[in-house]
Amino acid sequence: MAAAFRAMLQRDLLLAWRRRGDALLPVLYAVMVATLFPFALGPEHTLLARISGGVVLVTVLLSMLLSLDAVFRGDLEDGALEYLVLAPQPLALLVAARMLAYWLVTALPLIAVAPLLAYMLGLEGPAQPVLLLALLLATPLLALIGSVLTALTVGTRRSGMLLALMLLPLAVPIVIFAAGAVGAAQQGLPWVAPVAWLAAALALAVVLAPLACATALRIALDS
Amino acid sequence: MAAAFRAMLQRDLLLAWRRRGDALLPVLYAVMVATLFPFALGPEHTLLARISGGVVLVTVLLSMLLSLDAVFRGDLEDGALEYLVLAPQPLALLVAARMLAYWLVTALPLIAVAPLLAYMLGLEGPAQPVLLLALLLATPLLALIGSVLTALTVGTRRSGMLLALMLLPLAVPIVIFAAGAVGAAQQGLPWVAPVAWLAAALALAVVLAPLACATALRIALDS
Amino acid sequence: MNAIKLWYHKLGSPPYFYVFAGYIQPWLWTIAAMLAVAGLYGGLVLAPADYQQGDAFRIIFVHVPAAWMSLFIYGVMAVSAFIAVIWRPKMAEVLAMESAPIGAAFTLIALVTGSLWGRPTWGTYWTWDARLTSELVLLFIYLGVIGLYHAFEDPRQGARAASFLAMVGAVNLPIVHYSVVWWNTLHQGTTVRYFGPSSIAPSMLWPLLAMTFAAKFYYGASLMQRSRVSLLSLERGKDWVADIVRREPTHG
Amino acid sequence: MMNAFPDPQPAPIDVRGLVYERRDERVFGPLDFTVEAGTIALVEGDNGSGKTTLLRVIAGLLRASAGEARVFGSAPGSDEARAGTASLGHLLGLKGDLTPRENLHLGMGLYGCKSGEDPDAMLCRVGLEGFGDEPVRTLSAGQKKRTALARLALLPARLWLLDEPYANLDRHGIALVNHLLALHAAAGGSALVTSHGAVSFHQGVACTIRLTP
Amino acid sequence: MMNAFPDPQPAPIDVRGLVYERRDERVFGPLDFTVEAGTIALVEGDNGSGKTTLLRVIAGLLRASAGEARVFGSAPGSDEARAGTASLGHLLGLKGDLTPRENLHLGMGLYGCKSGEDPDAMLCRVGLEGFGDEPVRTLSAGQKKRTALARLALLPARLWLLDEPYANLDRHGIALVNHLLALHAAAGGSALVTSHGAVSFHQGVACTIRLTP
Amino acid sequence: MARFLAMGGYAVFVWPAYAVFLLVLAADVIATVLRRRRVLRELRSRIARQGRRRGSVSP
Ligand code: HEM
Ligand SMILES: Nc1ncnc2c1ncn2[C@@H]1O[C@H](COP(=O)(O)OP(=O)(O)OP(=O)(O)O)[C@@H](O)[C@H]1O
Ligand SMILES: Nc1ncnc2c1ncn2[C@@H]1O[C@H](COP(=O)(O)OP(=O)(O)OP(=O)(O)O)[C@@H](O)[C@H]1O
Ligand SMILES: [Mg+2]
Ligand SMILES: [Mg+2]
Repeated sequence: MAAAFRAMLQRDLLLAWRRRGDALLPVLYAVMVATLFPFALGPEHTLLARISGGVVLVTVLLSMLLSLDAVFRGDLEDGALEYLVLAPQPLALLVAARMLAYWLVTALPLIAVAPLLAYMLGLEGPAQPVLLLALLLATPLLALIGSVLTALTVGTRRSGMLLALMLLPLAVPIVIFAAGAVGAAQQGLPWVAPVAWLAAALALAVVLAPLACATALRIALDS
Repeated sequence: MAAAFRAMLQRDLLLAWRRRGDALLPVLYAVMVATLFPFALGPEHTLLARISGGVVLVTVLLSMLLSLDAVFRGDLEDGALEYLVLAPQPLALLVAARMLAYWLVTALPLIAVAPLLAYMLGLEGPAQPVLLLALLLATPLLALIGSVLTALTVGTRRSGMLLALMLLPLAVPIVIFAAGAVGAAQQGLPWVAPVAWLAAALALAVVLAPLACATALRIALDS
Repeated sequence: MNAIKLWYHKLGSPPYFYVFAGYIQPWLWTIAAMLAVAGLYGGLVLAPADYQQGDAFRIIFVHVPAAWMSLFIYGVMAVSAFIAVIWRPKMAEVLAMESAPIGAAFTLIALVTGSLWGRPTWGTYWTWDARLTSELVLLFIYLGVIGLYHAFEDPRQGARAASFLAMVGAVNLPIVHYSVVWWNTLHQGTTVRYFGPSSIAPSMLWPLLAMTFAAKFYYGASLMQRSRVSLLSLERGKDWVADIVRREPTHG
Repeated sequence: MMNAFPDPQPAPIDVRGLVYERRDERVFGPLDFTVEAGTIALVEGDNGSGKTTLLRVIAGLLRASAGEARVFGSAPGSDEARAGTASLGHLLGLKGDLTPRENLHLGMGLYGCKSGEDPDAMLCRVGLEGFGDEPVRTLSAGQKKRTALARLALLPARLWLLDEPYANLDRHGIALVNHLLALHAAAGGSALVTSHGAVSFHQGVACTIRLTP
Repeated sequence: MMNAFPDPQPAPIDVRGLVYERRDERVFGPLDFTVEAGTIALVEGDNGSGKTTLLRVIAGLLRASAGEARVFGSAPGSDEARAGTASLGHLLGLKGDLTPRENLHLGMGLYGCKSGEDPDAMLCRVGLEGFGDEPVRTLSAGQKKRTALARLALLPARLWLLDEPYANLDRHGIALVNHLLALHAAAGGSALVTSHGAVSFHQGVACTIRLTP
Repeated sequence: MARFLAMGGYAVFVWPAYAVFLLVLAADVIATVLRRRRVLRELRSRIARQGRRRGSVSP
């Protein structure tokens, strides 16, 4: 079992490495959305600083969303997904490896660049580490929930739009808690409670999401 | 020639009709992005009203972006694109039909819903028609430029990310002019100049983009 | 127990359900219409104007039943979705999937009537308050379920996938209901209680209850009607459907 | 490079010293052959010998590295060449959301239609009666191939470029392809057909181009 | 529905009254057959007769509408069934960005490896020496198929489900498939193979399942 | 009657609310009726087509 997990993780990281240009694209996308905002709103410093935390969070979320529908698309198109479902290993295990690889490849670079974006938009010092913490909890949560929904749409040949439709309602609470923590920190208020909620949700999702995802994949492929 | 244009347009509209659920999705996506912002920023009315024009523009832009990489993807995957390139009709003509269909199907519903979004975010009365005008000019411009770039990325099997990377720099001026017009109208200043610039750019793009797109497709397929 | 089991199995069979639904449907429509007429008369004509809100309060008779139905229908849908995913009976899939559009309709009504009510009372059509937003999210979840269902070629597969989504989305229900408790909102708290005294005048209460039950019966009637159509297209290869099609030549 | 006195009816395909190299590695060697009107030419070769690549060069999708190919006397991919050519590749180019009938109408809108042909009759001829109104997506592999063959047979093109037309077809389907090819040749059309040799067209093959990897 | 006294070695495939319906339309009728260890069974039928569908039901990707299928005595798709089965469908499941060698290693990581087999030797046996380190994306249709065959032959599965293994292969490739099947049967393995009858496996076919549309 | 229609000055809010209530539910019912007709029409042509397909089985 551990061997299968390792083989799967290795495969995904290798594939990502073969397309390492792609891994940079969400980051560039985030940088550019963050750049567009000052243009759209005018370069007014206090206004920008006020909304900076929220804009960075929404930007990171949208960037992840853009690449989320590719989580299983490649494997579906070349038929690899069916071979995974038919493999003698528990599907949830393989799916967990896929999710981990996805987070490592997509979210980590975004998290690395987020402080820079926040600084560009004028986020003040004490809120910076809270933003980082919020991202570290919110991105895996999004990746996990998003993968489950992506798995549901796998059989449908629809664009990422359906995914966005289903994901955003579930993403709303995540954004609320994460932005709440950052906003509280910006105003010098206590920010532990929302972060604790995020952590609890993450712990739950880590256990349940791979199982749910495996179920969703089986449902989606059975046509 | 007119027959081929009509056949192509009819095909695309028919395909869109078969998937009419999909046509609604960009709209829903825009609605939801607009919903996320108040959460990320806190429901402060004056702040939201101040940024509403910019947020709606960026939202519409992002929604179009999300569906843009599907402009030729379907035709590439089932091989139809090669048959179009090999057809005895001028490729630019067929591509123009494709672009028109894309704008009708994707942008029109977005334009229809934009005033509602702007209202939800608190955009005031006189700026509303200017927003509509700006969108009517900016969305076809984006669709035309975006299609050319999409055509260039067609051979690369990359996700929409590469496209976003190339499109955003070109989108920045569009956003600046459109947001400039809306912002000016919001403050009661004259807003005709930026709109005129957008119109001029659109006129140019309508002539050149199909030709550029046809060339880009030929380049992208020759591997 | 045995009677219930028998009933379950009988109703679980599509041809039987089709006949059963066709039989009770007119009753449901009639009761719903009668209750609605009584409720509308009581609410629009008999009930006196509110001393604070004047006649604007009369929106309550459409807003509150619709808002309750939006939650109630989701609950019904989630339960049948659960059954559909675990045991896969066809009827549970049909009921879950046909509930979704009705629920979405009531959610839309609650949103629109609520914001029409909000303008005179709060001075705005829309604010980003927890109750309002979670209701909007509920609409999106309904739309997601409907969209996912139609995204699949095979309706049964689509029904299972969408049922799964409906189960996951059920976490939003308590958020809508308790939002007025958990966050301090503009929206008012619970005023009508099933148990214990309600803080509402009887002249307002009975039309409200009449409208509420009218909405419930409407849901039942519409669900029966929709399920019948859905069964026809789902079971299109079966003989009983062919019989019905042959027997009903006039219906268009 | 053009003849000073071009013949009045240039051959459908005329290839002189054609070479295709991918990253300076030769995919197929210098080839010389002519396909005359009314004849069928076979391209034979093992897996990976460059059959698909050759067809794409002649269609004008890839550019030859050396030598010259002429299609109806013009360069591959030029307007004149495209006007007389129809191809069928590994990918069929059918829209899965449209029905076979709609797909045929689309093809006729883009390429024109051979006079005296009717899409519905053609669907029957390729063995798809009753499937004209199902989405192509739900057809089996062989049924999709038959739809593509129907489209091909409707177009007014004089030159067919067919890449493995037999793949995924059952015995009736193989006979159908051979029948369509024979009719096409009898009407003065010509075709370039790839095959592995296991199944292929036999009657009246004018020339066979063997590729070696 | 299980036997009170299950036999010590349940047959690789045992099918009783199996029916598959799509939207209440029958795709294939009630089927009864058994595939014993060490034998090869053919599924024959014209285009659209349901061969692919049957294989997917037995693999556990689709759920039968009526009747019962048992794979090694368990339900299709169950852990026991999956542990002994390997399939090859219309889509090959190879990652185009990885090389054939990497694809083989991945398959072995997920499915395990037959003892005494070596990926590099296997690549040579299927005729891909020299292509082990090219990305699969750049291989020709037949070369991809050979890579998939190499992966199949490496896995420890006792039951093979092969959908049109001959498509896209040249004559050597067809001989290769037959050779692999013969070896597999000789080692006590069994297989269910679809074919159109134009090309297929002949020596020692234990049973032929004919599907009619 | 005019006073009733004026709704104490809140007519612009009250009547649209009731109208939305009734119209949305009416749309729900009408959509189902139309769908029923469409399904029946499809079923009828399907039955006819199947008769034809069964009549013309290839050798
Ligand atoms: C867009 C705006 C609004 C939305 C989305 C909305 C939503 C809802 C929902 C979902 C419920 C049901 C809650 C539950 O059963 O747990 C509800 C109940 C109710 N709403 Fe609203 N509402 C809105 C505006 C208003 C306004 C403006 C008023 C009056 C000032 C109002 C008065 C009520 C009342 C009295 C109830 C019944 C509370 C109870 O007893 O449970 N609503 N609303
Ligand atoms: N896009 C590509 N990039 C690099 N090499 C390629 C590419 N496409 C094909 N090749 C190589 O070119 C050679 C010829 O390929 P081609 O597809 O023309 O073969 P084929 O004769 O059609 O084979 P098959 O019978 O298997 O379809 C093969 O060795 C293949 O590996
Ligand atoms: N996803 C689907 N939805 C609806 N119908 C389908 C679907 N897939 C296949 N069918 C239909 O089911 C029947 C059997 O298809 P199947 O793919 O099993 O045939 P096959 O025997 O493999 O044919 P071929 O030899 O052409 O590959 C066909 O009539 C086909 O149209
Ligand atoms: Mg080839
Ligand atoms: Mg098949």
